[in-house]
Amino acid sequence: MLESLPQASTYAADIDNLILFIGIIVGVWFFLAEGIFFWLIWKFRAKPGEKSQYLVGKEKHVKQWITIPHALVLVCDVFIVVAAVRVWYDVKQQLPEPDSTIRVIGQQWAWTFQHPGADNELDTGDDIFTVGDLHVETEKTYHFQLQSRDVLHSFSVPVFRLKQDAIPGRSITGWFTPTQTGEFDVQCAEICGIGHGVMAARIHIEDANTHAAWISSASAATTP
Amino acid sequence: MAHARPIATTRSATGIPTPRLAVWWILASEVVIFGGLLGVYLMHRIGHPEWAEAASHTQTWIGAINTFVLLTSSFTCVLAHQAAEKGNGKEAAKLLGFTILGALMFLMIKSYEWTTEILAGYTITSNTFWSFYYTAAGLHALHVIAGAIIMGFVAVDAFRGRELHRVEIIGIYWHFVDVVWIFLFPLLYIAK
Amino acid sequence: MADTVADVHQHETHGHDDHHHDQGWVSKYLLSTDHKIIGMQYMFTGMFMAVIGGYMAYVFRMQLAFPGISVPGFGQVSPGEYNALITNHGSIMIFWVAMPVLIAAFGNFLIPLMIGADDMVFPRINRLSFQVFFLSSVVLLLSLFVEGGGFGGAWTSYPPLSANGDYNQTALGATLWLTAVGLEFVAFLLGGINFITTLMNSRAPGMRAYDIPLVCWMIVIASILFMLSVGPLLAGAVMLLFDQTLNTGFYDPARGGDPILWQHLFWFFGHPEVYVVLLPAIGITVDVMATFARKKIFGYKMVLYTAVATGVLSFFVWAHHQFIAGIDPRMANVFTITTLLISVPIAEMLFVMIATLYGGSIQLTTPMLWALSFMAEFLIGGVTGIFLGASGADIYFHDTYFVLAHFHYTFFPIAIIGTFCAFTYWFPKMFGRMMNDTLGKIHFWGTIIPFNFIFIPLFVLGMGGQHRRIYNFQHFPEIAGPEYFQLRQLATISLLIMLAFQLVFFYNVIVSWMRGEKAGKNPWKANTLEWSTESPPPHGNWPVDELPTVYRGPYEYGHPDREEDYWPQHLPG
Amino acid sequence: MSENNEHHDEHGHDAGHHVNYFKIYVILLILFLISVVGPEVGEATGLRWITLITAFGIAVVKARLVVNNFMHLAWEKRIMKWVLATSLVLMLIMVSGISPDVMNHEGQRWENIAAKAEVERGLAYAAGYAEEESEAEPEVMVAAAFSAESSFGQICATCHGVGGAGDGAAGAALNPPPANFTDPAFWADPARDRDRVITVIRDGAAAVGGSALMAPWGALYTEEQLEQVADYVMSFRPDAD
Repeated sequence: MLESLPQASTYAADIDNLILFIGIIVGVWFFLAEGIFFWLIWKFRAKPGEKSQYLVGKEKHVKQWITIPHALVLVCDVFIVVAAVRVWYDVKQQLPEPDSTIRVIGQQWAWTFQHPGADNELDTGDDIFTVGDLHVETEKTYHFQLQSRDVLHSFSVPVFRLKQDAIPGRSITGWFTPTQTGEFDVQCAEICGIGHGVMAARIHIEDANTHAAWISSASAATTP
Repeated sequence: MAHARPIATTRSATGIPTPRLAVWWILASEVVIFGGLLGVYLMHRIGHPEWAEAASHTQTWIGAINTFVLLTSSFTCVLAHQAAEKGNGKEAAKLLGFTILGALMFLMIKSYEWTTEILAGYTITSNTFWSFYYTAAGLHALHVIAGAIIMGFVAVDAFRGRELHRVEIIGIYWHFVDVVWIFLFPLLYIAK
Repeated sequence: MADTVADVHQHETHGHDDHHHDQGWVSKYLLSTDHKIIGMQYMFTGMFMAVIGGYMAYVFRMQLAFPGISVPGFGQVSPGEYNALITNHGSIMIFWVAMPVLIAAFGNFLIPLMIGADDMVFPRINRLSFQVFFLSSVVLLLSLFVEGGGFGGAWTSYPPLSANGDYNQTALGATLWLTAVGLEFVAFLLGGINFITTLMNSRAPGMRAYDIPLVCWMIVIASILFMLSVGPLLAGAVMLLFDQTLNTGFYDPARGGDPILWQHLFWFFGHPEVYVVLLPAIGITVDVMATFARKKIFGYKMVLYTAVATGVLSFFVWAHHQFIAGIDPRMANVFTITTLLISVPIAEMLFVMIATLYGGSIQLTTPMLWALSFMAEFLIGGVTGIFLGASGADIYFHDTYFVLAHFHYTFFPIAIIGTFCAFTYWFPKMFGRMMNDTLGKIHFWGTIIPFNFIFIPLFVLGMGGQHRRIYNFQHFPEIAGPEYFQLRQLATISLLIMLAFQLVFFYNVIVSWMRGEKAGKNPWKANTLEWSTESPPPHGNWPVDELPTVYRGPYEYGHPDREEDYWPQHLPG
Repeated sequence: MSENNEHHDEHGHDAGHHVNYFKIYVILLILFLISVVGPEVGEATGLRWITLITAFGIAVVKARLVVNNFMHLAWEKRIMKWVLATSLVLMLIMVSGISPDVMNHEGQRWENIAAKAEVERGLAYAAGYAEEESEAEPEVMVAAAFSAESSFGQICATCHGVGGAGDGAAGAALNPPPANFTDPAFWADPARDRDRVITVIRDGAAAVGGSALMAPWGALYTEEQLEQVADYVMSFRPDAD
């Protein structure tokens, strides 16, 4: 069902490919193991008059049947670790130069988004606050500062493949670059009380013109 | 109650008598309880230099007296074990009595200390240093109380010359309570 | 050594007889210090709790598939009730079902019998352990009915939500829940010390370390893991309790505390806890597989060492539950490596299981079907765990239904399949009668097939971005479409079918208990010591002067020097 | 009892070690004195390492003495030493895994604002700025110029709706539902005056017998700001002009 979700950020495809990569590796192991397993059950089913074999599993050439797959598992693990850490580094550790910075504030049970407004700087008079609607421009790199007012929340944007918990008292910085216009879900993915199920928001990814138009209309609305 | 001891209890495949084996395992689980709490405290303490100010309001000399009391009670406790090994139950009971007296003294001093601190306005909610202070010392005091009560039963048995091996078991536990205090003392009182 | 034991026997003969007659029902079944009775008490309490946990699953699955309907037997589910249901479902299934049944019930029942002892080393501490556990169950059930309802902050109980009644609106429920969990930990610490010392000290003469059946080893390794990991959480739970009741600020960021701290303490315990319940289940299945494949385990020491390695490694992996919880991202790399490393010993255990079948003479009895299905189903849980342990993929999967399906594919084989496997295998020993095999197989297929149809749809939903602990998805347009609803309904209907088939099990238990075929000492022709005594074993397990002596390992099946294909441990020669 | 006999046999291993308990006790007392005096010296001379060594180094030595001689771990079977050592090592692992997040107040791409503020406040207080003690203004996280309307929009509107009609996104799940300020029936109760609105915002609705779902927000506002927000709420009143 993953393929039905649009890949709307620069790293969405990386994460999907990582999942596919792991899927192929573990898939091979899985079907191999289950295949051998069921074949053995069928092959060595009890037959009247036939006694089971006495295998201790101590001789080296017998033990190989365990030690070789064992080593192969380790090799596969190395590949998976390398692939996973590369994606992780890209999404969570490095921080590309931003075109703009927004602030995302979770509280019971809504998301408040602080947009930088026309001057593209946070914490100035023309900041635009919205509840439940995040407006970003496509092909621009955003930093977000994630905060929480009360309990833990988790800022989850499935189409970006992005998720990060918000912790009261802390400010956590992350980044994304939208690549596709449209309107998508923002979820809270960490239980935050009885309203957790309604803590939804929408992200509006707009092209440059629409976004500029939104900024001017929103500024006009909030600063009389 | 006449409770038959199962044969299982009398076996000793490791060479360590079962009760002593059990008390070591209990101590291992206590090490992680206190270790967890003190480890967490230590991390906070290093991260919060401002706690030095709060820590300066603890009464070092009271803590020091209590350290002395516990060390001495540990000493009498180990002497009780020595007496029990020689089969002298009455002597062991007497020495255990001294140890219990030490525990009571420790608790009395502790209550005096807490009373003055609470009256001075330093309660468990004053700040997180004080929360840790009362939690860690309180958890330790609970162990002191539990140890003293069990020791009372052991002493009564020992006086009648029964179950003398238990003197060693409660002793090991008691020394552990002492060791925990040896670390609590510098952590809560001395480090400023 | 042998002399000493003989002396002791004579000395103790008298004591046991004294103890045995003139017991009322209460002192025999409620206040007994007999390890078998205590095991039963744990098992029936655990099964009772499992029924409650299953009922909760039924209620919230109904709400998810048919939002807003009045669930038969419950009524309409409010968001607060929904949170309380999922929280307590999780807590009950792990702390009050998996642990008491797998570790406490079978540990109590099996360890003395399998090592040839007459009881646990501390029978009264054992009884105390059950009493504390029982108290904890009562407190937990009480917490569901207090003002404000049961605690609804998820079984992980992350503060600040759990620490403050203003946030969770169930202040009393949260405190009672925490108290219940704390009592439960104390009960298992007491029980664990008993298991460990019993295994270490009270083995039958002649039983060396490598002659101990794996299931005993596994239960003891699990107890050690539990003991060494739970301490910091106990300290943390006291701190959380103070936050809730005394208004301290251990987890309150505005007062110098740190909410992340609880997550670390919780998972420092919580991850080893997974292996605490996994290892006994593996021990059970390995034992059953050896018996019914009539094969020696392919590498006894390998299983044992990998279990120890898993245990050790499990202390290094806890933060993979917190990749995106706000920990320093550099630490995630360390924990990704350790997490994937743990797949090596686990894979090795499964390989050993597969290899054990080679050359066997496999009898597909009901317990064997359960054991084989454990391997087949647990593998799915295992391989999907790789996705979650890989930090990069976890960014997407964290807290989705993928995680949920993954850990149900591990916990269901552990707690449910493992329990049924052990229960059907040792039922003759426990009650002296055989279970009906046909009914057992109907129950088996009626459980396994719907089980897969519950959780495979949930994998798909998780891939689609459906996240956990939401009582109604209507507010999230992307996951509220009809294809999502069909999958949810499929899962729910499968659950209903699975629950219905459990009635077959209970019917089977009652009928077999009353009128089953008499089992005899050793119906499965198995090797381990418990099969050398009567079924059910008398008080003291063996006549006092006939406690067994051990001459060989527990898995000598199909030995070429012997006509029969099994060679019990206690037979000389 | 046979058990005692066996027990004493088992005990043979430390019979050969006649520990002079009194000697150990005296050494412990001497170490104890050092651990009390040392830190005083350290503080007087300003040499921090003296404090650390005498306080914690000595504690380790003392603990070793007690464990080895009083608890007889020195003569115990090796396995128990391993078990206890393991439990200590596990604590080290735990601390090293947790400390990057809990001990530090910032790291890669995160910052613990609350803890830093707490440290700063505490240090300033310790440095003798007594006036800081008088309830240092709790930090409002969004440090923009205050306006009652935008504050209502950010905080209250999640449940009460931007227009005050009780139709905020988060309010839909609540029972009882959030108050609708545009409903004349709501204001029909004469008790609902401006003071009461202020009280409810500051202390939560539970303070006046209402639902606990309306949380106390007093920490976010100064008294003056509270009044402004209350006035803004009152402005939704249908009969307000």
